[in-house]
Amino acid sequence: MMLVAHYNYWVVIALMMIGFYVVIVQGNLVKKLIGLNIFQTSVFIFYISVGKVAGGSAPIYDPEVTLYSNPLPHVLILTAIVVGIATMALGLALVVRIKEAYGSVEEEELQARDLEAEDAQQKENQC
Amino acid sequence: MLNHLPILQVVIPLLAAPACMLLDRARLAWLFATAAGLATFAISCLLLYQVQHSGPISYALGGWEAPWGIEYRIDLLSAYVLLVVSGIGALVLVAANTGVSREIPEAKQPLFYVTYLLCLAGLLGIVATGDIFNVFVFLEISSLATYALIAQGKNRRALWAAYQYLIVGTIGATFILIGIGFLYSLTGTLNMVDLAARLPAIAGSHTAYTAFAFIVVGVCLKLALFPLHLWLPNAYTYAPSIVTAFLAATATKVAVYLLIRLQFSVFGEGFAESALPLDAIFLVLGLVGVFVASLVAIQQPNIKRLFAYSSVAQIGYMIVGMGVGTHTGLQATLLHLFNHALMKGALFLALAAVAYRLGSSDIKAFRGLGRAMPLTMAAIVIGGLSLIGVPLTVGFVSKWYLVLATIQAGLWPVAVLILLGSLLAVVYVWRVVEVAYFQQRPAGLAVVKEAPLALLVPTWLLVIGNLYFGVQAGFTADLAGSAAAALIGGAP
Amino acid sequence: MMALAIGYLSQLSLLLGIVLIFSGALGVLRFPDFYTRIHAAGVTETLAAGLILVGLMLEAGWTLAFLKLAMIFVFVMITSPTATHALTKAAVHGGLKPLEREPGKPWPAPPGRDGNR
Amino acid sequence: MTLLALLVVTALAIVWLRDLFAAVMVAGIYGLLSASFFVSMDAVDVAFTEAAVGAGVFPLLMLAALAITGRYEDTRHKRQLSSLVLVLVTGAMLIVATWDMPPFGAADAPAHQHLAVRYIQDSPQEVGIPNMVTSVLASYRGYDTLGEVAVVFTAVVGVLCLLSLGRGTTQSSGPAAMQGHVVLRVVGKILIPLILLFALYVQFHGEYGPGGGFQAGVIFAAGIILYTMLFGLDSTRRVVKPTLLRVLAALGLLLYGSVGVVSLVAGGNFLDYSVLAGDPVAGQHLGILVIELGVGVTVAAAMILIFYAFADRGGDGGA
Repeated sequence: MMLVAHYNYWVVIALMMIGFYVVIVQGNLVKKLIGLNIFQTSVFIFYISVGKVAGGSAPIYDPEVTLYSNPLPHVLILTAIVVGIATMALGLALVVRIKEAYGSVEEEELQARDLEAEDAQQKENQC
Repeated sequence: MLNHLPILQVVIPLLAAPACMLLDRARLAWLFATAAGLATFAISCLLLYQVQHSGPISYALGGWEAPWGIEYRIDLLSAYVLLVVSGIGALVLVAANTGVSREIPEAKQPLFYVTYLLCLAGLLGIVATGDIFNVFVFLEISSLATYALIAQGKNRRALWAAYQYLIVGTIGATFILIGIGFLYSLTGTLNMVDLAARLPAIAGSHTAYTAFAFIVVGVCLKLALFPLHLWLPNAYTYAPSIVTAFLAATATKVAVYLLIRLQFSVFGEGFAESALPLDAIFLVLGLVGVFVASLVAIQQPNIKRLFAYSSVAQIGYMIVGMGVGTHTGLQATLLHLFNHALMKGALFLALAAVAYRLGSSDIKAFRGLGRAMPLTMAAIVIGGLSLIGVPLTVGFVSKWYLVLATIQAGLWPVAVLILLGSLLAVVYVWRVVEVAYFQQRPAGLAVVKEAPLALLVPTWLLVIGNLYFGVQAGFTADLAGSAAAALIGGAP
Repeated sequence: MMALAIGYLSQLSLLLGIVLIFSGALGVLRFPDFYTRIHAAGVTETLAAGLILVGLMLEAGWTLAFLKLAMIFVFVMITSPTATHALTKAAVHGGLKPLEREPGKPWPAPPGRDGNR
Repeated sequence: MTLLALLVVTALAIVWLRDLFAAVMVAGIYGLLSASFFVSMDAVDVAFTEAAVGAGVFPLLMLAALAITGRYEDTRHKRQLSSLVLVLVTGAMLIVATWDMPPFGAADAPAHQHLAVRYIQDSPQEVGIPNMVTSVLASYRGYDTLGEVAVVFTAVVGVLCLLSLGRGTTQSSGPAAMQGHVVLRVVGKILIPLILLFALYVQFHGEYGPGGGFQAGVIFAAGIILYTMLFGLDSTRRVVKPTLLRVLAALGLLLYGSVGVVSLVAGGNFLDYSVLAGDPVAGQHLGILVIELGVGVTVAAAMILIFYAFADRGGDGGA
């Protein structure tokens, strides 16, 4: 019984976690953003699932329809989608600048280059 | 117009931002932004006065009564935090023209002010709103603006720091979104007052606990509570100095506010304890944060980074106050929120003045600066004393209440640890003092002049604030006390 | 009588479209190189999509939905071949050679990354 | 159910793919699939937006960025185990959370019993438009939408701070005009006016069907971006000037805000459209029309500007 009732939510949670995993494990900055997108989109799917009423129809008024799905989660997610793409645009702009400044978009290489720069600076200071 | 103050508080900077975009000259944009900032500050003063005299204000946006429409709800706590945020925001704006002139190319300065105003509007919106989804929207406005502001730093590491903050911040915001989704599916409402009324009926539900846990973790990521603080030191160090002064004094304070609001007003005290020992977790994380961050701060070669770690430590104190969970504890947290904004505002503005003259915040650059820039260094010293908690400064007042709270609650070891933590602050502040006053300025370096007045005046206003509210603690202590009473005793 | 004929016609059209989509998908998976695959995909997105749209139009009758479907039909008929053309042209410009077979010999192995996806 | 299974497969594919170009394409498919899922969940407005964003804007921006940052990722990885544990713990917490949730689709769930009842039953009379999503979005929660427009505006300001425009005025950087592609150019010339017309339809039809300012803005921007890809960045910038777009992006937000200010002056609360005309429902109509226009203008200008900013850096927009 419970399995049937919550099956949708569990799949959505699996999707969220796949996205979350990509964000924290991947070293490539672009790939991280793709993961972030998957993570956020899955949260959107979760909200929309909450808003579904079995047997309901799309919340556009029609004199013949009596049961509608819940419009409020739709509104919230419309806002959230826009917020998500705005974040993505800013994130990509940062990645482009990082590529120009460091010549790489791999997390490990960025850290290595920062350490090199720090060492070089310390040597300079000692001179 | 007076009954529209709650919305004007947020909408003035929010709409000033696009208007500022239309001004193409840096100086014009600055004047305009500063005017908007000062107007915002004036409104927050009026709001505080209104709330003190006639109780909490509710404002129905779009004319739709809550919970169907979005509600702005200003009570004593939000009016108090609005005052802190808009006050610091306006003061930093006054200093911004000179402060950014050497760090951001002139062509980009108008956009800088636009972003700054958006960030301010976002932070104010989080504090003013009474709708939990609206919190998410304004959180994202302020966050996106913050990422852009941090990335303006001259060092290429500013980009990397901004990117890391973007990832962490977005994960935090998404966690909050998940929590809101669970709450909505349980209660069918998004209004905070309505939520608070409906949550007791479903206390004990796994879904509600998880919602609470996700929201708390999300907010703590923004708050940079130890061990979720890793984004903060880089972000503060490499951001332009003016931005650091603004963010350090406001952004984390708003996150503390949000945590208090959610824990005490929405979920209600007792909700958290029945599920997980949140008080104990806050006490432990707060104290560990104080010690770890202070110890790391001691070893930093960069003064901006040193004070960034000190911020993490000071957030620890605020969280300890929340963890104590008594009226005095919460009062101490609220006091420290105000006082820490004053201290860090003064310190980072003074560092901005140093960066303006020297272009660096490396500790070596500070050698002999006590004689070269006496007023700036004096500001740093007073700010540092305040961080330590020396009597006659605001730091003393909040530490006093915090120790009082722990002793009242019978947590003697915590009180001792708080005092020990202050000793660590002595060590890192002393490092700066020693270099600045007891070392000679190396002969080869160029002569340094005192900082320009445009930076000195706002810095010293904050320093005087540090001293004034340290001596005349009545105003803030009473305010924090009654705000805390309103929270602990349930919504008035 | 007329209605019945239209009903059958629409079902036939839909069924044919589905079969073509299936064969197109099979072709994309099984064909040896880029050019043969895009050939299969091209059939799917013009003929198959067109048949399904025609089927739906017959179902809809003279309604607003019919008009919308007709507009989608025109749009798909313009854009899909263009997209296929652009892809192929990009592949040619990128230097991808079609797979060729000597008469009487088996197909050579597809070349590396480009042939795979 | 099938859609959810497909979503899982695409998500896993993204984890495995090392070729970022392919990963972006699969992410676009993920967006399209989730849009289809939204349709099956009756969320047509959301589906429209997700299709435009998840399968349109997102891959476009990603490809524009990939053209600069490089196509393949490094295959070395670290701290996989601890991350996996973190992810599994988070996932387990979420699963536990669903135990006490109302069953999927139940009409008597609390979520459908409280606020939603008024939105569904009264909004066609109170606000006077059939699309409830638009009523809630533009009127009941109109302030959230103002915030949403502010987020878009913040993003475009942030992108302009980072990638300043105007470097490529002298050298012809960005997508070269596709001189050789006669077919593409001819088809583009046919399509672009239709796309712009469709954008206007979506803009003004949002009260009756799915659509609205945001979707219209994205579609309008898509038309201009298509033109940029076909005829080059420089020739597009002569027609649609970045300075003009900057002004428009700001004006859209200001237009939205000024509706709020006007309703203040007219004696109502901020964004209370009922006071804008003699009849409250007529006022709601007018208010929603104007704010949707503000949304559309800001979004279209912002999207085009963001695309310019990326294309200007030497990316070719995936063309």
